[in-house]
Amino acid sequence: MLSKQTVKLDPANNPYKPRLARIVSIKPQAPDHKLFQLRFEDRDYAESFCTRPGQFAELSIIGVGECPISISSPPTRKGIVEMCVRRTGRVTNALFDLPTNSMVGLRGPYGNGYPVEDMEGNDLLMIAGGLGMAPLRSLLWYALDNRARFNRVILLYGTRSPEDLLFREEFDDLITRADLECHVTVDKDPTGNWPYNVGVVTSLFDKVDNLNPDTTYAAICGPPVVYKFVIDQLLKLNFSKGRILMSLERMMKCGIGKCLHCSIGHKYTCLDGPIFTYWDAINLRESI
Amino acid sequence: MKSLRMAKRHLPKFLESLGKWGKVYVPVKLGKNSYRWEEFDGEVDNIALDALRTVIPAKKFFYKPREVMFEYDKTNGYTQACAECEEDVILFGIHSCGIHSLETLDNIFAGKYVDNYYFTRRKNITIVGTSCMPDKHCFCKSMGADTVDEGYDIFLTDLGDDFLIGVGSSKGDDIVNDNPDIYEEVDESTTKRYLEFRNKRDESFELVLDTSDLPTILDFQYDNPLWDELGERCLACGSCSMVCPTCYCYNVDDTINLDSETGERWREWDCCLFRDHALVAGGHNFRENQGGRLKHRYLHKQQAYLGDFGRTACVGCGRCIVACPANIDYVECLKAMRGEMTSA
Amino acid sequence: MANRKITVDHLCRVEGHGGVTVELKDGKVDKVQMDIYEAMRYFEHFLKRVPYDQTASIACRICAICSAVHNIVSNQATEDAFGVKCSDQTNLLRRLYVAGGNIESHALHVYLLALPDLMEPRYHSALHMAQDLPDVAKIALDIKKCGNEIQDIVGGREIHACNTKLGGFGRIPKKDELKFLRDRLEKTLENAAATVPIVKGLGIPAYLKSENTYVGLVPYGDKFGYMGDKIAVSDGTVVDVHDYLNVTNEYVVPYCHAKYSAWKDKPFMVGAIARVHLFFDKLHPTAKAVAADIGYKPPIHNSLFNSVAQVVELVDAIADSIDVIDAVLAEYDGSPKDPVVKPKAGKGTAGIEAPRGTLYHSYEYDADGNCVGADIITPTCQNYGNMEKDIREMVDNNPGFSDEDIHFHSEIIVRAYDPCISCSVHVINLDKQ
Amino acid sequence: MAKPSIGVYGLTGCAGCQLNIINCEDELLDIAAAVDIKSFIMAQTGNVECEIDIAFVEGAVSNEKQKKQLLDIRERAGLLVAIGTCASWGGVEAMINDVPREVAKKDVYGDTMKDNPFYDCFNPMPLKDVVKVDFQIVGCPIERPQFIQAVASLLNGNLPLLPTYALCTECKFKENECLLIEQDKFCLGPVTKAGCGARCPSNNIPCEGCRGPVFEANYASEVEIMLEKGYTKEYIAQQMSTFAGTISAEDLGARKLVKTDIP
Ligand SMILES: Cc1cc2nc3c(=O)[nH]c(=O)nc-3n(C[C@H](O)[C@H](O)[C@H](O)COP(=O)(O)OP(=O)(O)OC[C@H]3O[C@@H](n4cnc5c(N)ncnc54)[C@H](O)[C@@H]3O)c2cc1C
Ligand code: SF4
Ligand code: SF4
Ligand code: SF4
Repeated sequence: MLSKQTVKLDPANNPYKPRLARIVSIKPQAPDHKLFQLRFEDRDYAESFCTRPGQFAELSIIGVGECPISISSPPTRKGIVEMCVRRTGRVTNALFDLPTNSMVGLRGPYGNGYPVEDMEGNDLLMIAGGLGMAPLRSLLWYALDNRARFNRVILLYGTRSPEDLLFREEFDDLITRADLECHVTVDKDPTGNWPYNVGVVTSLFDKVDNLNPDTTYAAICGPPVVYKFVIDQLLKLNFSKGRILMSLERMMKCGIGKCLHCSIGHKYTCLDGPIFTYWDAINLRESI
Repeated sequence: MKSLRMAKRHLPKFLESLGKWGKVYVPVKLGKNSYRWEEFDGEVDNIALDALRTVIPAKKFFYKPREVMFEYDKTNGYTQACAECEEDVILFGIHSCGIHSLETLDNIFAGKYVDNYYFTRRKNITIVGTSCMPDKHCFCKSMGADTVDEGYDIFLTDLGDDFLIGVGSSKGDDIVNDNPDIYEEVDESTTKRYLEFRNKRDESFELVLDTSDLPTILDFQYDNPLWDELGERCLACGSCSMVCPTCYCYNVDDTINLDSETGERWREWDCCLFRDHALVAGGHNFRENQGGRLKHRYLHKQQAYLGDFGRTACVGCGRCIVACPANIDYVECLKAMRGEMTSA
Repeated sequence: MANRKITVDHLCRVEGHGGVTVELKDGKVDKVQMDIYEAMRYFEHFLKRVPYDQTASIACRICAICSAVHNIVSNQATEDAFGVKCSDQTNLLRRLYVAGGNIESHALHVYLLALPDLMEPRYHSALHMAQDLPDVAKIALDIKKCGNEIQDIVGGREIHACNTKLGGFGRIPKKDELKFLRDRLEKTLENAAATVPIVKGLGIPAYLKSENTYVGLVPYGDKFGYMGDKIAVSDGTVVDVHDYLNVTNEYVVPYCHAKYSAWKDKPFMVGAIARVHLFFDKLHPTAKAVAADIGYKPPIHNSLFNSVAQVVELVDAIADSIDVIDAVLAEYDGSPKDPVVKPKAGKGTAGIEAPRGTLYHSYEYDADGNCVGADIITPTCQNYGNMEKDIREMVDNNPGFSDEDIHFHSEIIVRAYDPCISCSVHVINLDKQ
Repeated sequence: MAKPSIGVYGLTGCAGCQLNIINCEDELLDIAAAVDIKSFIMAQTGNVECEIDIAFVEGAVSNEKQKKQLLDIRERAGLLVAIGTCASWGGVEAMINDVPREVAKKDVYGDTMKDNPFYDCFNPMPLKDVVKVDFQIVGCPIERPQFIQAVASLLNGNLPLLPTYALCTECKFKENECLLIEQDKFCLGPVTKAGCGARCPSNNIPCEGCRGPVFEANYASEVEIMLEKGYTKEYIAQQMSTFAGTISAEDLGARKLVKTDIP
């Protein structure tokens, strides 16, 4: 007896099955952060692998385990999947021990990603704190690669100190780019050589003039404190709750809405998120 | 739907013929007051026909407490492992609430990403339901799970000397046709006896939970201190979730062999009352205290799942009430949230 | 000749922590002492406060290798105190369980701990030996495994049973499980037979010649076995197990955390060699045949032959276990009515033959069934005196031995006794006489 | 690559955890082939005490000599793994930690050994009270599959993953009748760490807590339940002290959460 559900059983397509991918390059970023470039072994699959900015994938270190990592590369650049990872525990430790050319498992992409169709034609304000830059980077490059579809593109990025800045090599260019308003800041600058702003990320709001809350989408990603202060600021600027987008982090085991670890109220972070509007989040208790 | 009658003395023959469709599992008694499904040993007397709730519900047939998802090796990656998924099984003695619970699990394991393990078994397992008489912990009626019209291959209703045989699928029909001698047509008295049975059963429910507006009420009661009081008592032992026919969350881990090359990826039933259920790297716990975890379980069943699939993720089997060492009572708690006086 | 002092700091391949010191004065042995520095755990306090239904499960933690016998004898001592009688099936299953412990322990000792010394060349361990002789190691491990399988299925765990209780077992092994064990035992019997040529070829030194006094429990019935309620001494004396203190006569020495024993002021020996000496006639025919094949025929007074006696016992235990399983299956009762266990004030004592010799447990309970006194005497304790005697003799009979020789031979003598040091320091004294 | 070197050590205990390593009959030769066993006094001669990658230490610490030895092992070992309940929680020997050792000594050996320094010892403590412990494999004794899995993980360069939930969960996996609920037995399953496959309840014998507490053991609630069933405070205290350190009848329930940072 099969259920009322119309279920298409396709034994060859087990959604839990990681596909093999190879680490093609490893670029150290900040301390305990590295950028991994991965390519699926199956070239056709690699070309067809299609993501939306803000989606994530489940990365398996063979013999150790699996964990969700945001895809940092934009969908506009096919063939390579980039992931910026912080070393925090079992799986990420093992990943950091792997040399280039090692085989890993990858499945995805999962999650809703940013509602880019809605965002097009609007101003885009991205606010990142620390590792929050990882998912936002895919949105950033999506916007820059499709520059004509957006009006203003603004990026505010803050880290604890200069050495924690991720994608450093890109920022030197980004900051000078004419089609992007890019501001970076550090909480503290022990080196004294930091050429840019010092202060928390909200202090960068002063550098952005004439934000129009009615035509701007704000995408925030960072640790809980960032959400708290940035959202306060945006609300003061009269942003509607539906135009504030946040990316939530949860424990995840399956990534596809089964294991229930990422559920918040009636939402699954993996299926319905990780991108939620602030309005969603208010209605999801425990969300931040 | 096709209905037939079978005299009870034919039960051995009936079970014997079921054997042709796969391994037959029947409820048997263990200990003083507990039951579990075990492979039929050929002795009809060993079947506990009166078993209301087995310790572990039918979900174990479709979704194992611990199962290997993949075997892997470091060169070739992951290979799906689930040979026994393909085994043909006849599940005899599941009740109406159990059949409903399978539907709640179907909803989760289907969808955009189909869980192969679950549905391969689902396809290969034949459901032979039996009727039951509720006890003081059953509240399936309140959860709308006290009767079934579909979801089974065959359903046996106890009418005294006879079983009413409901044939619910083409496979069920094959089973019946295989052994025509033991069945008779329904007759005059069947309707009467059936209604008598139904009425008696309806009247036996002692436990009733009013579910009207419950999701909304639970919203209002979000900060009720009772959650934390219950949290203080909860041992996080996991019993309630393990025995719940609709609890489905799981954990995944990888084990490696001594050769450092090969190993297995497992999944294992998990429970949202465990401390590490919402714990993320760096030690942040999204549900820091036990009261919050308990609330999450209840809200998930009565609010979240309901919102997604239009029915609650509880079928009223009463297992969690029976299995809680701390006497935390699901129904009492929800009644208290409604403001009905109880001793929860 | 100069005075010499030879110290074995840490005896390896024995269970527990201890050493040996030998001092020679003018070429003659002056002092031999066992240095047992295993940390004390003071089981009398554990036991003195525990309720009767806990004594066995705590007492078995005295020692892992002898856990099975500690567990059973502890239950039997408590049953003795309360006047509980067990069913035949329980007694058979206990016999099987104890045999499982014996198979495991003897296989471990003979093949994995003692053999590496007696092989040519010598090995540091069975694992080193396995590199040259993988087949021997595999067979040995498989025999040992069979013993563990019995303990696992009947006792519930390979070490520290969790299926035993006062009056019987928590769960009776299923028929399939018993049949599985029977098949395994058949195979293990073949494996054990395959080791006979190796055992035959061992170069066991012959310098120990003096007569040993042997002590062991008289097995019930006409079969060789490990349970009984009479203690036999090789001089012909028989003592009731309740009077065990008259046999053990314990005393304390300042250099050792264990107590010593003496029979008529002289050391005595317990263990496989003692049992085979005392009850050779009762051995299973298969075991007798193996003994004949090896050429083992009592009386034998060279304590180093204890390991060979263990091989004979190993075969007996395997063959007997097959018979026991057949007997259990013949009158199988899957859900027995266990005897009622009602605590009452009083004392109870039981003895059992552990792999390394006679083990006694004796308890006193108050009316609520709380343990108020306990005495446990382990085989290794009883053997310390004899070990010292043997080491003396080894040195005396080999005037040409260098310090290294004495070091090495002291170790193999001690190892031959299969000492269980952690047991030996957990002696408990109820009536301080 | 050089094989990882290991050492297996025993302090105060019954040697059961070490024995259960030797009891891994099917895997022992593979383990021996995969690592370089520098020291394992119970199993081999020719031991060398040098720098090692992983030390497995059994038993509680109960005298100065052992304390020194443990500090020395810690110095030499990359990772220190506590094996067994004695090493992790103190074990049965810590059951009487409310009684001064002097009293215990007098009781066993009489007055003869009063001033003999050879007999000095202190209340047994788990390893974590003396040194940093990287991982614990609990159990009295440790379970063989868990040990093998831990070794395999460590060889692969990761800390092992062992169950963190309570025994009841495993007991349910086994589909046992609940002894606490259906038979009013004193079962410590709800506060005891799983991993043994619910051995005792599967044999109709209640869990005695030999694996020690879960990360957040709700002792207070367990005590409440047992008092309701009519067990006395003394009985409850005794049962709860058997393996995981002494709890007196007075502090029962005060110890709600047992927390440890060691995985
Ligand atoms: C949607 C999403 C996107 C993420 N993107 C990134 C990213 O781009 N870069 C990055 O470095 N990290 C990211 N994380 C966090 C990352 O998943 C965790 O740091 C990682 O799981 C830690 O695993 P571990 O085994 O190394 O740590 P451990 O602490 O050893 O984790 C143990 C187990 O807990 C689970 N777990 C622990 N923390 C988390 C967590 N935060 N989220 C989900 N599961 C967790 C893992 O599945 C793991 O098996 C993301 C998390 C989510 C949910
Ligand atoms: S929540 Fe309780 S009553 Fe409802 S289905 Fe689950 S176990 Fe049964
Ligand atoms: S059964 Fe009771 S004590 Fe156990 S986790 Fe569930 S609510 Fe908590
Ligand atoms: S028997 Fe013990 S371990 Fe098993 S569920 Fe009941 S309380 Fe938990």
